[in-house]
Amino acid sequence: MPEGSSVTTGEILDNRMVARDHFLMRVFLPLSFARPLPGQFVMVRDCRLSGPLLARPLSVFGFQRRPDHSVMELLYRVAGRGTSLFSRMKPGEGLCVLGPLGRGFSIHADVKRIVVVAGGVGIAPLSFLVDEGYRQSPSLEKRELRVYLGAGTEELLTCRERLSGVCDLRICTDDGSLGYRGPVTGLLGEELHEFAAEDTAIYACGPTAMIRELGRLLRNSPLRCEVSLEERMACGVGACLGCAVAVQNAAGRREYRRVCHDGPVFDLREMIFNGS
Amino acid sequence: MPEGSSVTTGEILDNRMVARDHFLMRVFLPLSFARPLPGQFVMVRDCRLSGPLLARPLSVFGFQRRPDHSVMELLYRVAGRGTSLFSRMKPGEGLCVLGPLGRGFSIHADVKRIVVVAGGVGIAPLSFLVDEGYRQSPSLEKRELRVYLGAGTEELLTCRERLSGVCDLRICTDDGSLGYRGPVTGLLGEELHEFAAEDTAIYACGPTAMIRELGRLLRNSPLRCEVSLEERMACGVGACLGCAVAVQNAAGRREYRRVCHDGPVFDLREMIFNGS
Amino acid sequence: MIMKKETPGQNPPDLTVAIGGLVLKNPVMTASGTFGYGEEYVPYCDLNRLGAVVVKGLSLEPRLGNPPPRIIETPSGMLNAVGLQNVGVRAFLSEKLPFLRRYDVAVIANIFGETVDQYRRVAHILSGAAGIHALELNISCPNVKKGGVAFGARPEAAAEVTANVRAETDLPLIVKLTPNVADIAEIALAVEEAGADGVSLINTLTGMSVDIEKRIPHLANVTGGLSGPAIKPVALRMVWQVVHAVKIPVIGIGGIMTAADALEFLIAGARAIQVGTANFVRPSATMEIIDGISDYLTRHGLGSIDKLIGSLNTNPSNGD
Amino acid sequence: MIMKKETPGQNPPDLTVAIGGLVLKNPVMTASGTFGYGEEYVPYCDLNRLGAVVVKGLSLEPRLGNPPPRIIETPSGMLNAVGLQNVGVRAFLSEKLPFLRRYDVAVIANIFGETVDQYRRVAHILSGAAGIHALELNISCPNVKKGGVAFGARPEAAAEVTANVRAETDLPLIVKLTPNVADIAEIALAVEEAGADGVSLINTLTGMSVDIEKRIPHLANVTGGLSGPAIKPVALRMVWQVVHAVKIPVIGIGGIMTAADALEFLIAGARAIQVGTANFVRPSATMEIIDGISDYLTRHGLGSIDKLIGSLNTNPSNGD
Ligand SMILES: Cc1cc2nc3c(=O)[nH]c(=O)nc-3n(C[C@H](O)[C@H](O)[C@H](O)COP(=O)(O)OP(=O)(O)OC[C@H]3O[C@@H](n4cnc5c(N)ncnc54)[C@H](O)[C@@H]3O)c2cc1C
Ligand SMILES: Cc1cc2nc3c(=O)[nH]c(=O)nc-3n(C[C@H](O)[C@H](O)[C@H](O)COP(=O)(O)OP(=O)(O)OC[C@H]3O[C@@H](n4cnc5c(N)ncnc54)[C@H](O)[C@@H]3O)c2cc1C
Ligand SMILES: Cc1cc2nc3c(=O)[nH]c(=O)nc-3n(C[C@H](O)[C@H](O)[C@H](O)COP(=O)(O)O)c2cc1C
Ligand SMILES: Cc1cc2nc3c(=O)[nH]c(=O)nc-3n(C[C@H](O)[C@H](O)[C@H](O)COP(=O)(O)O)c2cc1C
Ligand code: FES
Ligand code: FES
Repeated sequence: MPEGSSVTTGEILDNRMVARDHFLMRVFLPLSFARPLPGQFVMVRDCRLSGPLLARPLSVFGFQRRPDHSVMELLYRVAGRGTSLFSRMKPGEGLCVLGPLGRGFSIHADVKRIVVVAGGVGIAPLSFLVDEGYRQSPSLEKRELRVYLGAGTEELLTCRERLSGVCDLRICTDDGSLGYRGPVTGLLGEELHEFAAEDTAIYACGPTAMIRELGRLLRNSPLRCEVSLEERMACGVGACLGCAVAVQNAAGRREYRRVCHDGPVFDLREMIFNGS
Repeated sequence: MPEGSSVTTGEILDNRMVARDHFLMRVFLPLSFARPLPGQFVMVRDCRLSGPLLARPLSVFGFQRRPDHSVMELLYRVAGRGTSLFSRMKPGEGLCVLGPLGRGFSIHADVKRIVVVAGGVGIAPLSFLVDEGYRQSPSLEKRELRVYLGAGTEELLTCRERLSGVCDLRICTDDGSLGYRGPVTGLLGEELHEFAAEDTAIYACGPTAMIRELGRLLRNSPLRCEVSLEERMACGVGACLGCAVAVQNAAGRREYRRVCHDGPVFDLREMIFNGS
Repeated sequence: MIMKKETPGQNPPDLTVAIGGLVLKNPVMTASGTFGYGEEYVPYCDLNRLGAVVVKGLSLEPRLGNPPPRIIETPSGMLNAVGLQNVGVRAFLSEKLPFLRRYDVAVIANIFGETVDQYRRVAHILSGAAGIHALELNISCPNVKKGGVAFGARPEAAAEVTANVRAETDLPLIVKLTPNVADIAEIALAVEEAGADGVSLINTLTGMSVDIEKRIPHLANVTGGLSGPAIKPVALRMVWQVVHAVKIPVIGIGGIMTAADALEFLIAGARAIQVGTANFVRPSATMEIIDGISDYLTRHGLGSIDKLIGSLNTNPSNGD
Repeated sequence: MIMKKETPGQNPPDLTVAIGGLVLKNPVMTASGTFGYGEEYVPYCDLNRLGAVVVKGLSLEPRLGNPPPRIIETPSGMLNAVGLQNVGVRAFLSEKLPFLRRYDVAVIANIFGETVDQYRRVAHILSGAAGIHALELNISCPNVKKGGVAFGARPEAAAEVTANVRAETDLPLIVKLTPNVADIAEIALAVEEAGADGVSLINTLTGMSVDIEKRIPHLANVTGGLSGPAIKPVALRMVWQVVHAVKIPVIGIGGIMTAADALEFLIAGARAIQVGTANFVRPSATMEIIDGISDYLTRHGLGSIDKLIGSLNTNPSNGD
């Protein structure tokens, strides 16, 4: 378990729709809640236990420390029963938060060029990476930051304001309603030749199909790429072995890692994709 | 099933604590919801299906018809998971209402003296009986109306304002914090000699122990007494046979009746009590 | 969640299914013991739209049933120990069936006996009556002392009662199986060989609940039958196993609350489904389920339910 | 709901229980497979306060486990098909046990084999190691192709594996039973006769869940084990049946989320209980359960838990 993880009762400060099916929740937390690293996540549930049995994993999207408390931001898409219940929670209600959990993104000192590839709500951990890892540290100001942000259609896009101005933002929509017409991996593929392995790091999060396509794109490329994965979780702390993902270990053999504990961030090169 | 029963989505108008553990909920209903008779009940649940599986039976405590809608009042005591969830529901939220259900109290034209015996939240259907059956019909104004209202202690008493003025109210508390010290059946027993079988009808609702004691008190008395019973319910409409209560049928044989469909109001004389 | 997507001008999908010789307008039935004799739900539910109504279990003589309390809620489920209280098969025919016959709906009589002979006699009486479309043999009720589950737990006993009733009736014969066994497929095979036209499963799982304050069981009968969403995963697994073991139609039962639940069973291979506890929670559940199945087929471009039944792909080459 | 009522100056009730030769400071253990090897829960839970930690099932050789997806939520429960992924018994001893030995808690090793011989060899290796307080034989895991449930479903097979392990070890021996049988008491009796010091039950009920949009099973393994509150009524019924069938201690497992749930099992006769799925939902569940049991005993004036265990009155002469 990561340092300083705990079970905490947070209080919802606000919870509003920011795009079709997408909500931004701000949660008041005591200072005892440890500062999360970009890429880490929390397991959350309605404190009243009236919803689904299991907590749901959500990436930390933002985190601000105040003199006497902290505020955590969560960006989520309504995908099913749990998230739909979250979307109906009101300010003042209690949110049970387990975390911060997992292994976040590696932040490299030698990197000049940061390339972020986000599909849909996959922007959540990446936006926090931009915030914490790169934007807020002044010594890193001169880095180039490019963000490929994709969604099905314009209405589903989030974080445009947050990101524009702080990075070179390239928007892609499947239907071409804004920016490049096609998946993020399409535009990335066209522009991949601009990046050199020595000074570039790629960070990605998004639907499985996107991660798989990224794997294909970078198969023969020396570019380093870290991906944040999603898998159904029960415990979030490495105990249930429910969130297995197949990787190739150092000896080249297939084995299962726990997304919650060994990830959620993995080196793209370790991944074994389904059907292969 | 009673005439005009339906499944309706009501909207909570307000829902506030009126005594320790006791809440009064007012529900907005469309005019399609049939006018309930005193003693009838409704099966209610949170429309979001986030609570317990089964709806909970609650007696109609009040009902007002307005030009374009109706308002139903429910008085409930927090007893467990379902009612505790009700107590946290907020104005504007949807309440699924199945009803009105069951057979209510019989209202006799020849009766001069109405005696109501209520233990705890058992006052709910009885207060509605007072409202609808007797208080509101002007031709019956001259009837004598006596209400024995009992509770563990003063703080648990409800309906005092509603009833005082319209009836001869006799309060009993187990600890003597207000009125007679002891159970309602204690005071009733002392005053039973005041009533004559020809012109009196007794209506009762309360905990099983109270109903049993009433059975004992009236065993050799010719006084007519109707009691509203409680039993765990699943369907509320007579289909599941879950809410059985043992009665003696006309032939003197033991059989089971459905509280939801054959009751909840029964003639006290039919009842067979546990352990007998 | 199933969204209604209107495709104007398109024909509604064909929902007809057949169980033995019995053709149903759609695969949605009400489960025995959860829908009374139909009357109780008339204000909330259009009986004419149902695939079939399975009535409360009938025995040769009227039965008093178990003492209360008979039910208790459990997490996502309920326990019941009604004990097969019923008016008896003759009173059913004279007092209850005439009402049901007013509707254009298949009536399936669920029957129960303490001995093979009782099963046989109930079946005989019902076979002579007009307006009964099929029999469902309850060899799986856990809440009675004699009979019931005793027949359902062993393949030989299950086959014996099935064969005896088979000899007595020409009505389509469905045998309802208990989940309280190690290998339900074995029992299903035995009753198929003994002449059943279909099997329905599952009946309730035996369970218990304790009142910790009084230190007594919540049910007077101590144990009861668990039904509702809690048992759905077990029911679905058993249906899937039985579908792969027998050739006769399988009717899926257990925790079906919504069209999505019903679709899980149909995709796993059930030819029809029964809705039980859901009737208590939402009396219009069956109506919503019929509409939901129809919408799903339309949305997926499936013209008939046959295309859906058993379409589960258990070996997806490229899932995620 | 259990209210904390402080009775100053009163001694806390005695929670000690014994399973075979093993004395536990309280009856609350963590269930195998739901608490990792203990480490994972250290930030949330004081291991020193637990009655025992039952570690994830151990096999002779490391096991890869099943492909994902391995879990899916169901109404008030979850299905898992982890497939007994584990580091193997030797790596457990060298890499995991030393950590647990830092705590003052009984460690129970849950073991699993594909053959009787494998069970025997795992038991042998563990018996030689310091810091193992008891063995729990998993003859009930439904998520593996060979072994596991095959041993748990038939009394003869269950007795055989028990007797073989018994011959190999002096450690207290608990046999964990599967609920996927017709008569669990029969299996419990068989393992008691074969030398078990206790039985624990239930393991998961086999279940299934279907993704209706993709028409594939939600689990790559198709079926999985159902755990959580949904199964509590079934677990409690089986515990009650087994308590009346055997003389050895019974450990209750299945859907225990709160002290109230644990108390139901204890009142029904379980000597101890295990908390599984609840750890995922509230990592501090075991701590709250220990406190809750203690408060209940105090509130009811019971000085020791022995007074509570098996105190269920199934024949209340004068209910409510
Ligand atoms: C480490 C991690 C971080 C995540 N961060 C975010 C985030 O910041 N914002 C966000 O919107 N979502 C995030 N997710 C996904 C989110 O957890 C799921 O969408 C959510 O659990 C779905 O729950 P539900 O009850 O609404 O849907 P369900 O009804 O449980 O399922 C709806 C659909 O979502 C899929 N699903 C269920 N659980 C997961 C899961 N754990 N991961 C992926 N898919 C799942 C199901 O297979 C199904 O197709 C994250 C997941 C992980 C593992
Ligand atoms: C016809 C009828 C009318 C009723 N009217 C009212 C009313 O107007 N106001 C009110 O406060 N209560 C009323 N009740 C009782 C009310 O239904 C129960 O208190 C409620 O269902 C408890 O639900 P719960 O989930 O809060 O408690 P649970 O957690 O289900 O149970 C808590 C306790 O209440 C008992 N209980 C559960 N269900 C019932 C039930 N149906 N009847 C009696 N006891 C039960 C349980 O045995 C347990 O001891 C009525 C009951 C019936 C049958
Ligand atoms: C209150 C109640 C009474 C029942 N009575 C019968 C019965 O008489 N005969 C029978 O075969 N099944 C009976 N059942 C079982 C149901 O028909 C059904 O098999 C079971 O409830 C599982 O389905 P469900 O989860 O949809 O309720 C009864 C179930 C309940 C809840
Ligand atoms: C994810 C998971 C993994 C499990 N692994 C094991 C195991 O390795 N060995 C075992 O005997 N039981 C295993 N079980 C079963 C539990 O120990 C327990 O018997 C079951 O989950 C019922 O208890 P619960 O409802 O409290 O979870 C596992 C359960 C779960 C949920
Ligand atoms: S969610 Fe339990 S191990 Fe990852
Ligand atoms: S609650 Fe179903 S018959 Fe009364």
